[in-house]
Amino acid sequence: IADDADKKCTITLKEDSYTTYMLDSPPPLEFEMTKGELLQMYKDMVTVRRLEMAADALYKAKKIRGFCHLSTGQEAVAVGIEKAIDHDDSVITAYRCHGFAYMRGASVRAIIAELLGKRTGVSYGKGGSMHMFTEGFYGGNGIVGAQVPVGAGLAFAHKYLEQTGKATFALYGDGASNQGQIFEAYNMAKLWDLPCIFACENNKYGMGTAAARSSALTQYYKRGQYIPGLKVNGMDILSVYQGAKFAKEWTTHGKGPLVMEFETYRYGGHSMSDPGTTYRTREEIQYMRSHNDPISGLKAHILELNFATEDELKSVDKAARAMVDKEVALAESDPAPEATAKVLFEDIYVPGTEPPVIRGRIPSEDYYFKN
Amino acid sequence: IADDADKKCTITLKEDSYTTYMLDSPPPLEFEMTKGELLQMYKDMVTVRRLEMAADALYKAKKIRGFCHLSTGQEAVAVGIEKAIDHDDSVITAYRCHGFAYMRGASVRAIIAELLGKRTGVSYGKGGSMHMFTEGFYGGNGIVGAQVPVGAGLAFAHKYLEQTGKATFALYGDGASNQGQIFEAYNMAKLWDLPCIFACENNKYGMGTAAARSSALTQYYKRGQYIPGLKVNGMDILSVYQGAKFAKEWTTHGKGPLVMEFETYRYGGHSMSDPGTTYRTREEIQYMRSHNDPISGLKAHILELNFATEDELKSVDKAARAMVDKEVALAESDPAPEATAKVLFEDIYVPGTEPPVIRGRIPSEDYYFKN
Amino acid sequence: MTVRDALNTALREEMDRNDNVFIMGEEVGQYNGAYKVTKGLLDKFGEKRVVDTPITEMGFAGVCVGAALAGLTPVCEFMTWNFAMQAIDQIINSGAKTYYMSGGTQQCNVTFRGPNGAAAGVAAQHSQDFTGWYGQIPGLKVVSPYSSEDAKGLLKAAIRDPNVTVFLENEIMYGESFPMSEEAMSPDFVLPLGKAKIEREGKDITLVGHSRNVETALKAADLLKKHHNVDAEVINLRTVKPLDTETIFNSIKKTNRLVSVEAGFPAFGMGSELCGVVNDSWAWDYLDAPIQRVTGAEVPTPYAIELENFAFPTPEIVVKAAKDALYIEE
Amino acid sequence: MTVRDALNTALREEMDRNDNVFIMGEEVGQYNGAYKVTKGLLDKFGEKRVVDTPITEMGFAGVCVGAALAGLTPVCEFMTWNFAMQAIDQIINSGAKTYYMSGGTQQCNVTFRGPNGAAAGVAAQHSQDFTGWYGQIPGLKVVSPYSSEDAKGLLKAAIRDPNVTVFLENEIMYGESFPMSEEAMSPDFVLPLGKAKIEREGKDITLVGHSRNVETALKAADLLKKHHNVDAEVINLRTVKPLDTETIFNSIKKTNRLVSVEAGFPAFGMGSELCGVVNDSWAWDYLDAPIQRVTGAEVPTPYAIELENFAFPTPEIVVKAAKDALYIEE
Ligand SMILES: Cc1ncc(C[n+]2csc(CCOP(=O)(O)OP(=O)(O)O)c2C)c(N)n1
Ligand SMILES: Cc1ncc(C[n+]2csc(CCOP(=O)(O)OP(=O)(O)O)c2C)c(N)n1
Ligand SMILES: [Mg+2]
Ligand SMILES: [Mg+2]
Repeated sequence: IADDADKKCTITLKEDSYTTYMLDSPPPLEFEMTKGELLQMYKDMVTVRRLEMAADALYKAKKIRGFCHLSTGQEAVAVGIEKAIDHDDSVITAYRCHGFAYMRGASVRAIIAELLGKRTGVSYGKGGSMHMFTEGFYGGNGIVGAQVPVGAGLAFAHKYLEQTGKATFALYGDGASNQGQIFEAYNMAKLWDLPCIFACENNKYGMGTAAARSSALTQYYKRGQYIPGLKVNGMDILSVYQGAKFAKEWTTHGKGPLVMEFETYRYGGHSMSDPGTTYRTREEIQYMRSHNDPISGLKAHILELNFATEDELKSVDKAARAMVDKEVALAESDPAPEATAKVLFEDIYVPGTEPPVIRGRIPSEDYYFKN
Repeated sequence: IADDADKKCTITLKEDSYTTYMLDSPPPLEFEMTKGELLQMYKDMVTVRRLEMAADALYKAKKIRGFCHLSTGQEAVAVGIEKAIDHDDSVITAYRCHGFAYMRGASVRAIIAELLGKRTGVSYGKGGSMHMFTEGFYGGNGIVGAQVPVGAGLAFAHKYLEQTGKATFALYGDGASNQGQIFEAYNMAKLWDLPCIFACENNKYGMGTAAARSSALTQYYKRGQYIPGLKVNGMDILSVYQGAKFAKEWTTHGKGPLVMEFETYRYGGHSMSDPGTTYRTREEIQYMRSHNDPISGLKAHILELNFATEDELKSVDKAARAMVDKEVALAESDPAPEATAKVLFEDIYVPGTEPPVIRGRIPSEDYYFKN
Repeated sequence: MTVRDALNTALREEMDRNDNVFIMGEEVGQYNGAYKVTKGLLDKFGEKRVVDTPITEMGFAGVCVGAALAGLTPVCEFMTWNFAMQAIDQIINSGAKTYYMSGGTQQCNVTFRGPNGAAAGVAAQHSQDFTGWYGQIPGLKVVSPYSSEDAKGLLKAAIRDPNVTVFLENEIMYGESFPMSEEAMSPDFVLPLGKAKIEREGKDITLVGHSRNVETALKAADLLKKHHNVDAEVINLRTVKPLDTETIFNSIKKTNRLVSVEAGFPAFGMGSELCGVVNDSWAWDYLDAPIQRVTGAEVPTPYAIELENFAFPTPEIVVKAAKDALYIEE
Repeated sequence: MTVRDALNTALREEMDRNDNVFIMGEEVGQYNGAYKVTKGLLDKFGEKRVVDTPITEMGFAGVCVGAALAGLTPVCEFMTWNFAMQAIDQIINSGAKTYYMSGGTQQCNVTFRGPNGAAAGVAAQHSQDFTGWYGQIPGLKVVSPYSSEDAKGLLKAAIRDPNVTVFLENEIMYGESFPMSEEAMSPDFVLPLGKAKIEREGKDITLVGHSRNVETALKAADLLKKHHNVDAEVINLRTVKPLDTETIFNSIKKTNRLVSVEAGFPAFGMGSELCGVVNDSWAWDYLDAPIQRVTGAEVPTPYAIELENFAFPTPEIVVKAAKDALYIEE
């Protein structure tokens, strides 16, 4: 990042960046940002994409097991939200969580190591792709929709503890949006005025099901019904940033919850085992990639503002790639968890409160804690 | 019922009988009914009230066990809906089900016998107050909200079987309305255009919780959001009748689901163990009883129309009471289920498909089926 | 003191002790609890800490898990555990598994509590016993009190324990009174989780159970003494997970006979589990007769009392089982 | 034929046979099934009978129950049984208990199916084995196939059975191939529910399990023969509820030793239940050694393969247990 990082510019978002529901007005379309902020966002998005590409390659090399859900195409959401909030705000999402884990503070090495099932992984190799946690980031949750009431609970805690400046972003997908417990969470959040942002990442599909086939109302920002809503162009990181800022402001000023919809798109399949081309056309994917890509979009902006040259951005790309490659190499060389009963059986209960013995597969494998 | 039962009259409902949501127009406020119909409705409401009063007395005499939820005050809903639909439509509700069971065809004796745990009970003494079933009536369900997706499933079956004239009424309370699975059912019913009426009996309280304390939006008829809604004065049986007719018409003509709200009131406690006076004032109850009682309301109507004299109606009351008393006496003298393993263990599995043996409390109580 | 009051006292004391303890559930506040366990708490602690919820078990269980992840200490009341079937995914997948999935980085101290098993005459949907289901899940502690001392000491322990705790009460026991020791009246009184209590010493046979089954076993022990001069030892499990196998095994060593008493369905229940753990252990060699399992009958709970009476253990049935284990013929 | 194809064939045949059979679930139609079990069914039977749902397990399980109450024969697919935790109240309280609560007046023929237990590397929330939970519930039949013949014959039986059936498949088995007898290829092929199958005859020891555990047991039997000249009998339970105790007891009578193999959590699991039922029975007297329980380890499933490998039974571990039962020392 350059030394004139503080240089300011005025951002003017497109008119159609937001659609509102029961809100007096959308976030201001004009606002100031600095060169440093823009470049950092660029770098973060590029890093997240590289991270996901690395995961893709490692999965194909059969080094990652089980489910692996990538967010390629959706980077603006995780990066844009993080830029708009503070470290002590709370974020929770579903299994498509690598980008969020990174933005909340986990290192690329720790994320990749987790995917590889290494002891240095962010969850010590116990959680894998879907279960990553870090300070202020409450997962990485594998059960569709379940994270949303949990997110409302995080907000409940902020309110309870009178942490007035803190907001919670509870993310979920267009598919998840039909889960009944989301409506239960809406209702409690509204009744109790919880500082909770219900944020739907509408990437148009839940697995192979197009939004309109799963949802009687696809205007996800309206589904709070009695909760105001804001739809955001989720492929434009500046809209995401400004929208998330507005949302945090809203909810931390006693206005209760807000439902957001980030309209976005995933380029790859639902998970690594889904080619992602049976329920949508290749043209659709290609169109989104070439017209709406969040990284290209921000790049164009930066170039237009003369904040960097094409070459300078390429070198950011290269640096990100090099950083990810290096971290991947480290993660790859990191040790796996020791295949011992001690490691297997730790973390079930908080140390000092374990039962005297935990049963293995046969009694001779029983593990005794020394409390 | 008199011989001039076919005598027609024009009913004109009050302007405020209905409130609509996403409907072009409310049900017509003017319509025809016959003297016979009105008198039958009166008789049915009086019978249901007597039935509940009998249950109340038997509970207080400790002859009924466990939970017992009465519908005193809410009679217009069960009676009015039944008058508007046909025998082969489907109805499902929660545990406050005696009135519905009666209206769907169960005898007072069978209902009271069930409450008394008699073998002649509508569920052979196995279900009790909350679990009554009869043809076209799918319970009597004890888990708040669970009956609503099940109701959508009944509607699904009607559609699947191309029983085009059949509608399903899935009833639930204002408290239940916050259960997530109700929103799941709304969504599927709308996506699949199911002939399902989601009917909220808003009696203002879910146990001790006033509607506004449980529901961020207390306009229950709007909670389908993308499903049209109709609010009905549930204390006026003529409004209920006409509203339910309209609803059935709507949903059986390919217009998909409809959300109804019947505004009503329960006079008693939530169940027999709740005095019902700690979370609301005695004045409130008294006011509803004296100003909005569905039986008095219809009575006034009938008198006004000169369809019967005060005395004639009194004799209907007396006859209903005599009938209920007689049925109660029969039920009381009915035998309890035989205290045998055979009776205990039948009805777990369909005859002919039972396992060879079912375990009792100790092995010597094991019961062997002869298949 | 009644079990109800003991639970109430435990809640009150823990809320006094730790500002981060709060209670949430249906009717816990204004209504003072469907079964009055939370009576007076709203008055004392206010709406912030005694939170009435809508009827949305899955949702508010999730909210409690979230609040716990953020460092609070929720006590989540289910009006009965039957309704928690709607919330079981939150209890287990969001609650019990998170500490492990996070590699020990994310704690979750939440206590889920409410009445479990059958009350009188409430039929199939309101009578299920969930001991076996929750007892199966690593990451959970499962606690089930019998007496008032149990209720107080164990609930306080469950709230303080930093793991996800499932606390299985019994509606019929709420109204029963037990003497409380002076020690147990103190706000510092806490019972250890994972330790059973020998309620009655004996040398001839061991009767073991939890919650209301302890009462059944104690009555059976009286009958056994009176009619057969048999000295039964009665073990109150107190905690279902982890099971205090040591106490059970040592008792078997002494008496050589075991009768398990439970009110749940027989399959995959406490009796089976006890057979399993004894079978795995050195105690097996001390058995002079097969373990006797007294269970609920394998039937959805019927409403009629004549049938319901057949569905749950009685002291007489326990005596029968004990006689079988002792090879006493009529 | 693979297990996947066998299931697919069963569905196809039953849908051909009975117009009231339909399948409902997430991604069962256009996507051809998350694990392709329903492949081709949408094309053949159309949207009316192959119904893609939103991600609302509780809701669509309820819809299936309702459709069954109204006389249809739904097959409700859960993408995995883990997600059915959200629907378990509908399965049990609305489904399994209704026939009883209605005094036998209201039938409910619905089949709930999907993969159960752990797949490879999917960690704690996606790996639970629900055998014990469902196996506990009266009113349910619980079926769990091992081979392709099982899969076809049992699924068809489950669909035809007029009760609520829980059908526990295994994702790892989907791709495995088994020979199919000519008989099994017929659309009339149906296996009886409640009957186990002796997969391998033996006289020295009995290994018993269901689903993928049968494979583990068969491999262990090979090792036992090869290294110890032990002839193990292997029983494929096929049905978890009702358990075919007769076949198990007769085998014990012959071999005098029993090893149970399961991949679920050890507490309140299949091994415990087998200890319980054997314990209740005459077969107990025929045991020359305590039953050996081989189980999953008592831990939320870890992701890393080094740890996961410790969490589930292997043939070698079964051999170890068998040797203990046979008192074979190294
Ligand atoms: C309760 C539950 N049901 C089903 C699944 C399987 N599943 C995992 S992801 C997914 C699709 C979710 O789609 P969406 O919410 O749109 O999120 P996206 O994958 O698009 O990010 C499904 C059905 C699950 N994990 N949990
Ligand atoms: C899932 C579930 N949670 C809680 C209960 C306990 N409960 C029974 S009735 C009731 C109140 C329901 O209120 P409402 O839906 O308004 O119906 P009403 O009783 O007023 O007819 C509650 C909380 C239950 N039976 N099921
Ligand atoms: Mg999506
Ligand atoms: Mg109500």
